[in-house]
Amino acid sequence: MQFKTADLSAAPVVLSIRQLSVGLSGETTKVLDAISLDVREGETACLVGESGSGKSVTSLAVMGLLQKGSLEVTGGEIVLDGNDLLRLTPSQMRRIRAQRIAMIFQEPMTALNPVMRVGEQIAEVLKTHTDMSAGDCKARVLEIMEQVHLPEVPRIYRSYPHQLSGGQRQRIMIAMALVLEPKLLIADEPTTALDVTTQAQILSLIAELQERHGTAVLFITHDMGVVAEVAHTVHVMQHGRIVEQAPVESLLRRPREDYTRTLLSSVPSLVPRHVRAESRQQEVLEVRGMRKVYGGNGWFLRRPGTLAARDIDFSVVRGRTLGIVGESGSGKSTVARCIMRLVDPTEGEVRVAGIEIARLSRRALRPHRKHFQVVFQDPFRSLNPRWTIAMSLTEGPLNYGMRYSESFARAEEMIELVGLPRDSLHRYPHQFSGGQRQRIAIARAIMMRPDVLVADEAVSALDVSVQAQVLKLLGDIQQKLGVAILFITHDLRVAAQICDDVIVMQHGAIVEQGPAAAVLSAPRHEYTQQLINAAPGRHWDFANFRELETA
Amino acid sequence: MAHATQPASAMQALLGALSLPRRWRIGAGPIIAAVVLLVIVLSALLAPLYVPYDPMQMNSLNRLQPATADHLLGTDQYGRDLFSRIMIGGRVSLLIGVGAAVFSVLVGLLIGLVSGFFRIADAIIMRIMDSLMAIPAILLAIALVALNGPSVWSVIVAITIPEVPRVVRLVRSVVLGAREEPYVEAAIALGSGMFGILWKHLMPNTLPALIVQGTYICASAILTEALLSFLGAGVSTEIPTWGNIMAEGRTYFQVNPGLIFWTGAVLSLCILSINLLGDTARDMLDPRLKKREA
Amino acid sequence: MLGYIIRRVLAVVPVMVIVALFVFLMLRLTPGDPAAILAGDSATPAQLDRIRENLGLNEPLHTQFIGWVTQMFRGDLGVSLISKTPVSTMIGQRIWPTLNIAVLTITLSVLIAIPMGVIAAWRHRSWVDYAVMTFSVLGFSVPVFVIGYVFIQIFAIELRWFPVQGYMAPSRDFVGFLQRAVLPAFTLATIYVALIARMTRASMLDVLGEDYVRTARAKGLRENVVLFRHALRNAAVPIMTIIGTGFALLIAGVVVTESVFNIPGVGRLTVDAILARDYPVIQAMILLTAGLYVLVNLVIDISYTLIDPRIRY
Amino acid sequence: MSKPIPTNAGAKIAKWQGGLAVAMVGALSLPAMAQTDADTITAVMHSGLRVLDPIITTAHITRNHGYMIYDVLLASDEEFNPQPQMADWEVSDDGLVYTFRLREGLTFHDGEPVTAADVVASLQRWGERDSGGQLIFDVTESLEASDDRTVTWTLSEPFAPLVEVLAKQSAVPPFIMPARIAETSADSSISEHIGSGPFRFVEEEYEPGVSVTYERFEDYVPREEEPSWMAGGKVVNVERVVWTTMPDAQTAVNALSAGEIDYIEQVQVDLLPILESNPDVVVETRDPYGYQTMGRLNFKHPPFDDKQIRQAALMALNQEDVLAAMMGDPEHYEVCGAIFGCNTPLADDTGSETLTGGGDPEGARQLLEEAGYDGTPVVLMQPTDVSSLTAQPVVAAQALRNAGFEVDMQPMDWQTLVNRRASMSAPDDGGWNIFFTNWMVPEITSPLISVMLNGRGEEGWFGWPEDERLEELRAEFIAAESLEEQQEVARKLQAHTLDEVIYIPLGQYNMPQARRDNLTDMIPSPVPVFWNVQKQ
Repeated sequence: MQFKTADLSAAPVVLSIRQLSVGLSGETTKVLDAISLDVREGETACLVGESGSGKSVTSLAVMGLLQKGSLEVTGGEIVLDGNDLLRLTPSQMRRIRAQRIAMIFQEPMTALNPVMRVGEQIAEVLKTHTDMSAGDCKARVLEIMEQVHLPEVPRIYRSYPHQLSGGQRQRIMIAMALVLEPKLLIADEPTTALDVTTQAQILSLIAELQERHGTAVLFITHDMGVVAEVAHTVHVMQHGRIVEQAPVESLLRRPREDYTRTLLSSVPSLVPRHVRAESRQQEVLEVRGMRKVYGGNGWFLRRPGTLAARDIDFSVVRGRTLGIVGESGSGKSTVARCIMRLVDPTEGEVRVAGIEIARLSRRALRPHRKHFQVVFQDPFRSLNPRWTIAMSLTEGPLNYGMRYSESFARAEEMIELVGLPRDSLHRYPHQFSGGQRQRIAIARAIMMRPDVLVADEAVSALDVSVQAQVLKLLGDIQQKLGVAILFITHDLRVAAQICDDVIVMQHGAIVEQGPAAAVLSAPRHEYTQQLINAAPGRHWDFANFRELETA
Repeated sequence: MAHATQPASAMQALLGALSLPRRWRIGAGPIIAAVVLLVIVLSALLAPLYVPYDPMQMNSLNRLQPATADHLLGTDQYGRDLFSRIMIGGRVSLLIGVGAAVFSVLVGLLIGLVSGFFRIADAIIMRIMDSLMAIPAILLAIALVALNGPSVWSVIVAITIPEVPRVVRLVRSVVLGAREEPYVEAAIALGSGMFGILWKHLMPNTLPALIVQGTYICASAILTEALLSFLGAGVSTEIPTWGNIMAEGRTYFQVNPGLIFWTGAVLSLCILSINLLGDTARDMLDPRLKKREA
Repeated sequence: MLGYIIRRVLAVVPVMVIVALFVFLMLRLTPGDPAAILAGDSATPAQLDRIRENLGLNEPLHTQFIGWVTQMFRGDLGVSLISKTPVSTMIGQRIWPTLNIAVLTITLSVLIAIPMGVIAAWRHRSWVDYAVMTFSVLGFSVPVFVIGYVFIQIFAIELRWFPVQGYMAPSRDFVGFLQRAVLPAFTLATIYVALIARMTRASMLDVLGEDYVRTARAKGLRENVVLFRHALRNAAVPIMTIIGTGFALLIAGVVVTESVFNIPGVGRLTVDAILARDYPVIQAMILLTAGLYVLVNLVIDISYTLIDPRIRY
Repeated sequence: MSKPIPTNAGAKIAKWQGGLAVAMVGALSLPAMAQTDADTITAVMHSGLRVLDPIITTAHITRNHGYMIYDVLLASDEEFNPQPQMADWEVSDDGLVYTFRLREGLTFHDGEPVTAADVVASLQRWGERDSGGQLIFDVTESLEASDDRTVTWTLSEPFAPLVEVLAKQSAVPPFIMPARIAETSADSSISEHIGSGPFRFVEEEYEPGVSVTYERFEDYVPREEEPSWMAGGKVVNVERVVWTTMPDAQTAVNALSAGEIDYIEQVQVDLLPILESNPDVVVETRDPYGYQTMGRLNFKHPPFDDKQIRQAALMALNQEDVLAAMMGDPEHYEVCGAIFGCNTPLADDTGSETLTGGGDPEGARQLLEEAGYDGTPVVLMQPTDVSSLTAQPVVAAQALRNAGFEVDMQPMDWQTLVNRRASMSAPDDGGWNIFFTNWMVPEITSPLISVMLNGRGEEGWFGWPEDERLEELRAEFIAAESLEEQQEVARKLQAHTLDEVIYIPLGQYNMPQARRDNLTDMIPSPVPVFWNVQKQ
């Protein structure tokens, strides 16, 4: 593993945060509690932490963009080039932005104005802060767009954000941030919303530009892999405090604080789990020649539909986990929804516990629904907010004619099985955290004693530590109930940790299929290799604080 | 509340729908509005018990009097006591408001649920609703009152019919949105039938929006009643309503401005309160807004 | 795009057919007899029947409907039963006052309401916001004619700034038109401003929470640029929608305002026609307003594509 | 009322309004005070003009329109005496041949001269519509143009009041129009509006129900005599007369106060105080006779098919109550039991003692008992959208209930009422028992004019009394040769009408008019006319 090690102690400090505290307006709760950090010229300082740790608030405080009326700075200073930003007037601060500090955000789709051409959005920065003529402006914009390696620059200049890919949009954001060559670039989770291959490109772009301009970068992320790739120094945040600050290598090798250790230990390893013996049990889910085309019928004009999945063949046996891995748009969720019959497959067979369900009418399907259940990605939307947990849990069994007392008893059993107290049953979803809700969703699924459990990105929205717990829970449940799991994920690390077998999908088709160990350690297909190579920090074994042995 | 006694029932769904975050931030405005509305409603309901005059009793010697000790707010062109008429008139005006709100919400809910869930019905229903929406409500209402005669019920019906399409659209959009929610998909996976999902998951979802919409319809119905009366297509003047008191009084606006002013003030105050409460309800019930404030 | 417009225009056809059928049947079921209006108070039943025969009112309903629809397709709106004037002439005479006042009202409303809404959203929870919200609720709560009378009392009778009533064609005397149109337009605008300001505020509040607004601020843009160039355009779709649906509200207001200010417009024409059961006029007017409503909303729908490049059909 | 404009208004406003607003107000406000044109009269009439054919309808506004653009052969003066207008006349001694001779210089607005043929065609069309006209045509042997200027009307039997009928002011006067127009069927409206009257109809500026413009007809030759009602010289002193309608009485009053209009035909009594305080406005009674308000019972259905119960209804009512509720100020109404109107030549008040004397609920109660009234509800139709008819039903319902009637008051708009009153069905099956309406006094001054006094059952007016005696009395009236004889028959008619309760007269009232003080010399006739008027 090659870490960034340049000695920057001689480089001038660009940003110096001293004892910065931020609180909720009108309340005493501290969102940031006296944090201090420095960023030097040419340095990439990573701010790491789980959601709610205060890392984004820090970046917004530096930009002076804390939401008015809800958050306010209560103490400390933010010094940029010797000026305390907190003492500037709003119009002075406005001049600092983009010229001295620039920022890129997590969601390049939402961070760009959807109704303005991207070229104009970049040019707007120049028009606001410089006296350049329109022609010069445009030339400069085209130049910076070249620098961020955008293709067909004149065409993209005239494009709207929705006409560009995620990676291109993030490049536009970077171009916009760097067009005035600011001293400091704040990157707030700039690659989180991107596919792993795109992420790798963007990370290297940022590194390249940083090197060329000597920009100081404050890089905010939750992803230890990314940290390992980009950081010079790392600041670990928890509950609004910085708990540990260290150069990247020493932090990863020798974390001093417990929290850092836990955080690192929770990062799933890319090394596949130990191989479980091939089971001889019957196949409970079998998909043959499945194909799904969306749309394709208009009233007046027959339009071609979108081919979302084709030639899908696989099977899962009792007690084992099959992972479907792929980037966004690969068709993995379509496969899951077809199997759940939330959408109807266009062609092919789906057998669950021996019953062909692909062609059954909705009504005829209902008696068989209990055999296959699903857990969704978003823990905040997967439970009816107006129902108690008991109501959500007993809904299924009641549908199959179980008496209420009996199903309530089972609900008590299941809620304990997923590690929540019994009295949770009388509460409402909003009283639970995301991880807890995901446990409840799992409990609801296993209330039905299904043969197959489909987990559609079931841990993607969770912080790593919670993610690890939920993954463990799924494993335990599989152990106890022998359920087959179809695990849909974009995250190779997660797949490596939970799957016995893996399917890699691209453009709606399966490109590689086999035991997890084989596919992830020795990928045969070019695309699988790309995926694995792009995984940040893939040579580091975070949980054991050392290089991967196999690397 | 929902202990192991009853299976998920519509009642629970209803209660669940109303179980809101505990930290309601209610300013002074809505509380004042609630009090004002309560006073107006109670004084209208109890009016027969305390009004000093029979609101229909004419007295040609006492026409268009300004406010005096005898006649708290003066008299109208037939010498009838304005105070008594406004108080009694509130009963019918409020009845029209509440009636139109209840009917349009019920009818709209029914049609909207069907429309949001069954695609074939949807196409036809929405064309009819589009057509109804295209006809200006006030003209439709005047024609309907002309059709049925100027009774209280026909005014309620005339106000309800143009409101229904809006409720249908609202319900339909909530249903269409909620259909895609993971918890509804989970319910499908759990083997719940269409009607079960419609009734237990989707219908409760529409309630907050409907409660809010209902308050707005109530307010606008009271206002529409006034406009209909103004245009000569309202409830017969034998039954006083805020609308027809003002409609009759408009001729005498300069002789006795109280006829319009006092009635208009009570009416506006009432509608203002209802609208404020509707806004408050929306702010509390609309999760989108809540998220923004968080 | 062109395909979309054609499809949208075609979709208008069933709507208008349903409107036509609905209006026709509703009117024929309404008690009332145009012949009686025509003949006056002392006509005898036999005389009335002869007049009815002459007006074609004794034909079976479906014959009348088919006759009317074929007539409409030929572009002939028929002749008023009462005044014998061609309906197209009557509407032609009276639509301009209404349209002129309506256009003035919409212009005024948009000019007033949008800045109001934007500022309220920008200064969310400040006194400006509360003032705007209070005004917008108030605007919904006071009957249009009360506002009209209050305006007349204050501005026409007490202050004598404007005439009490009347209408002047802008082509004849533009200043005269404005003098007479200002009060009705403001009266009508009250509710419209309330509506638009409210929607602008809500929509802006949504948009101001968006990432690209934060981006715009992070670029160091001035607040007015952020608000009007970045946020408002993104908030425009719901605002446009409400302007379109509010058009129906405007029609209701016009009917009343025309009475209060004695403007010879189509609102009064329609109400009078309903009260006189002048079927051809009512039918034509309801079809016309319905068509206008549909058209306005069609134009607004299509204009979404200009505002928001993401919307493609 | 008319507060002076504060001189520093502009400065005051500037303090609280933006510059734009000030500019706008400044630019707009000053000319707002402009007065109407010096040679145009802008008049607000009691109703919008929608029907232009004065023969097909009895609507007052259309009749008024008729007097503007058409001329009549004969016209009655303020003494109710027929006078020559377009023509003078001679009667043969046997009373069977009437000869009318058109005066010189009569021209239609299209430039054609008025000929005897035009007169004949016009009279024939009128005769098909007007009830008085019908009576004359019943006894007509021939009506022809003897030459260009002479019309000869030959009767089969004498019809003494022929000239009175031709000269009548209401409801359908025989207006003279060109023959080609008068040949239109009497059941269809005419489509050209050309007369020979003192004003010309300006078609391009006509907006049905809103406004109608008349221009002085240059070629009109007025008679030499002084004007008296519709008779005498019609000298026009202004260039244009514009009639407009204002749906809102308040608006009209404000407009007159502000000088935006010149004249209001009828001012609601309650709005008078606003005008009376204005020195530039004159409020006056133009027409000394005014209106009669009345109620009509349905003879076809119980309970009013029973004479005693009809009488009970009459007894229960009290004119004073009705009139006070309608008009308020006693200065503007008059209790009057005469079916032909008070102060008219045929006036008589036999049988109206209870009506004018405060009602007799007790007597009514007794009569009801005697008649064995079984509590059948009386369906009383109440129009909700005609302001002059809203009070009567309310007051009457109260009075009838006091006398022991069951009253089912059914509100409806005037259109529904007009439709429903034509229904001969039972009251609970879409029919009715009572409704109310108003007449101008000249419309009821004679049994030949008053449509209520028709005893021909279903051929007659709504309510359909079948009453041979009534028809006999009408025939007797036609035969009467002198005023005294006519008065004698009228007394009998009065007594019979109130005894049978053919209808219930509820008294007379007046609608004052208002004008700017620079508008003078209006003729005090029931029909508002714009000749003779001066605008200074």
